[in-house]
Amino acid sequence: MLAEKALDLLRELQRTLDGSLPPYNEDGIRQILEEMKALFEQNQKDVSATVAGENGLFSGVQLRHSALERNKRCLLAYLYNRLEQIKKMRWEFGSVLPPEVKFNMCEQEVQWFSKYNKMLANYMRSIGGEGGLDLTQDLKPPKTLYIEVRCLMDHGEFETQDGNILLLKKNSQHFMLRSECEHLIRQGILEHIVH
Amino acid sequence: MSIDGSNYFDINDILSTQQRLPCKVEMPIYRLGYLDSSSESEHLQPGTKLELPFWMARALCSRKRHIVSVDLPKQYKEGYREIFSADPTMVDLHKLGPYFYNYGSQLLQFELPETPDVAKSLLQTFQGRLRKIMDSSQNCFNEDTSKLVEKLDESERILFKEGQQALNDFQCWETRKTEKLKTSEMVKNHRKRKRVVLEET
Amino acid sequence: MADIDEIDGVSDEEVEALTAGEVLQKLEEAWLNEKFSPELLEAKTDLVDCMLEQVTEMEENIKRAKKGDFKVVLHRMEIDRIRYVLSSYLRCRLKKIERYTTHVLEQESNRKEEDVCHLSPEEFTFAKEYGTTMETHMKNLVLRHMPPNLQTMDFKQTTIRPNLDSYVFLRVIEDTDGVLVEEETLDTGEEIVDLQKGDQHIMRYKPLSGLVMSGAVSLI
Amino acid sequence: MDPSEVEFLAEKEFVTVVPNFALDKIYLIGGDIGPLTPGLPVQVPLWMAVNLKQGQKCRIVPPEWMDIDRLQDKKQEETDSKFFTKMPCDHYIEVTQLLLKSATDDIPHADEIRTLVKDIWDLRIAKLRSSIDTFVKSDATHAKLNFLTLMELNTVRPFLTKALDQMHVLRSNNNGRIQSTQE
Repeated sequence: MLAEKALDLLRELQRTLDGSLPPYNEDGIRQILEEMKALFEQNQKDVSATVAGENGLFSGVQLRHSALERNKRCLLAYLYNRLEQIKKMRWEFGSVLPPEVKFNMCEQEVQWFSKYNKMLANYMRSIGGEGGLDLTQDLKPPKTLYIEVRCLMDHGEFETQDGNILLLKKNSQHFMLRSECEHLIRQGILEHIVH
Repeated sequence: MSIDGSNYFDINDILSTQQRLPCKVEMPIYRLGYLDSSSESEHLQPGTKLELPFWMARALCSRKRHIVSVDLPKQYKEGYREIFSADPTMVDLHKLGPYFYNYGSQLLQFELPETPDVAKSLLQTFQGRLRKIMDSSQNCFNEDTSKLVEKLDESERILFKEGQQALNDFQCWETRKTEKLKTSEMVKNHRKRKRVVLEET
Repeated sequence: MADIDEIDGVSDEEVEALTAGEVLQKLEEAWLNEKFSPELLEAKTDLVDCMLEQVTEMEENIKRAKKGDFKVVLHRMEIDRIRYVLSSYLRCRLKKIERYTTHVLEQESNRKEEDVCHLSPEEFTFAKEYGTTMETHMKNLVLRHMPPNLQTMDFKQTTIRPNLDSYVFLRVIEDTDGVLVEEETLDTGEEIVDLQKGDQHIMRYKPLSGLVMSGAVSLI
Repeated sequence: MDPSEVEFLAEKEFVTVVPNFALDKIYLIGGDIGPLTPGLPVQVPLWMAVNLKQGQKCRIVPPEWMDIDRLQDKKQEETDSKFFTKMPCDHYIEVTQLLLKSATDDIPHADEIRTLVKDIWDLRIAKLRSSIDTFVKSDATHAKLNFLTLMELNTVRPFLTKALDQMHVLRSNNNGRIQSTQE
């Protein structure tokens, strides 16, 4: 059926949008582009035949054109929704994506991600003149100034705003400024201990 | 039912417009006979009846163009409409096409004689089922809520999830769970998948 | 009272001496309006810049304070709260800019000179870059491989626009009569409502758009 | 909006505390506070009161409405009234939650207060749900929601607004404005 492959491409993407990114389906896309090429060429034949006097070909041209538009919409939606997922990962993982995720991205997606990183960083730095504002921080309303945390893994030294150095060894516990360790908790390096 | 104005990139909108409806060919369509699996003819001859996806039927049947004529899928016809109005809460709308309301709304573009009745039926059916969805979304998830969810169409399931999420968020707040800063969901899922992969190799 | 001399820069309120507390109050209102409005509202650049200035200034003072001065703890906590409002507000706007990029840029280019802009200069730069990068991505990967008449993005189709018919909760700040809640339709007449100060309503956003901008109602 | 953000707004409410230490006037960005004098009641924002209490630096004076008899009457009033009644505080459940968590020893009959407030909350949420059902089934396209607090509105917001958004589309279908699709 026309534009069936394009739909399978999207169904496959929707099945795995639980937070991971499936591999970029290069062959799927190539096959869809080939289907579009064939449809277009058939339409061109019908158009030139009509110019040469044949009639009744218009309905076929119209049908194939709707299939071309459909294929185009599916391809663009496939790329768009993958970028949405990659963008979400920028906010969840940070500016460096884990290798397993990068492995599933095509070259142009990797480039898009680094461009997005740059424009986001530039924008955040430009907020309000001085040092800007890191919008990937302060994701939840602040409760207390300091919080107690435990290290889930060795993470080496950490210099705090007040200038003292903490050694983040596995299972060591610390009393830190919430604003300084929020991102380490989100990355799964520290665990917030609540009494 | 995409939350924004019709959204070109919305996968649900694309899937919902894939659904098929009964069509009848009005003008010959050459070299596309293969679309009708029940005949070997090279072309589609006028009078042929076949099911086409909505996106295609929409391009071939409009005020401007009448290459095919269309008919409502059975779940939007009078027989079913009577069942819905009798007791909307009992009907399995997921089976009748997972995007029942979205697809039904789009079918109205064909301006068939039954369009006003279909439009009314869609609204009344939705209104009739809403209380049950709201109440069950406020109870904790058990086997009869899951039985109910199975019968909900995709947009109703989104509503059910919204209700459950709001209840869950409130309970986490009430029990002070929200005070604990947590690892991001994606990072957690990613770690789980990595550990699973390591265990398998 | 830490007074702010006049707030310069384009802002719809008349330029007036606002106290820091009043600026913070206005920023919180702008934050909630932005959170619940489907569309990108006016850019409150002056409120954001002013608040960030206040925070930076306060952080300087704290550095000079004596060790163990308990007031430092209280100031730092307030700064955490203000920074939360600022970043949540700007994040909310950024999400709308990323979702409705073409629509927002189109609206901005149609805006007349004297109207207040809905994108701050920095947001405008980000929006343009984000839009072009997306379009280039689509072109490189698929569009240029498509048949000739399909190789461009048809923005009439692909532009995602905010759903102005979304339902919102609101509180009335100033009495406003004759609000057209529902236009006339085939079988229902038009509906006019008088909004009384202090009342709370739920209705579609569209008739409220101007009232939110003017401050006559605030979204809750 | 997450309930923790509603609580964040509730923390701007002022409460009375009795500090046990001295601190001169604090020029916060949001306004001036204090000075704090040991033993002298003073008004501070809730976020500050909770933190001072956690640091054992003050005693919190419960708001007058957080009293068994007054809450008993309010519960009765709410039960008897078909409509929502005005609550003594716009953030009654958040203030109760925060004070009972961090300053239970300062609140007489803390457990009865907790139960009474929860009963009032449950009463109002149930009333809210049935008024939503009536509203949805009627042809009304807007409604007045006076006396509902932000946390109450917040718990029904996602469900109610999305349900009404969908109803608007289905109604527009009836009035001839049909949802156009892409192709």
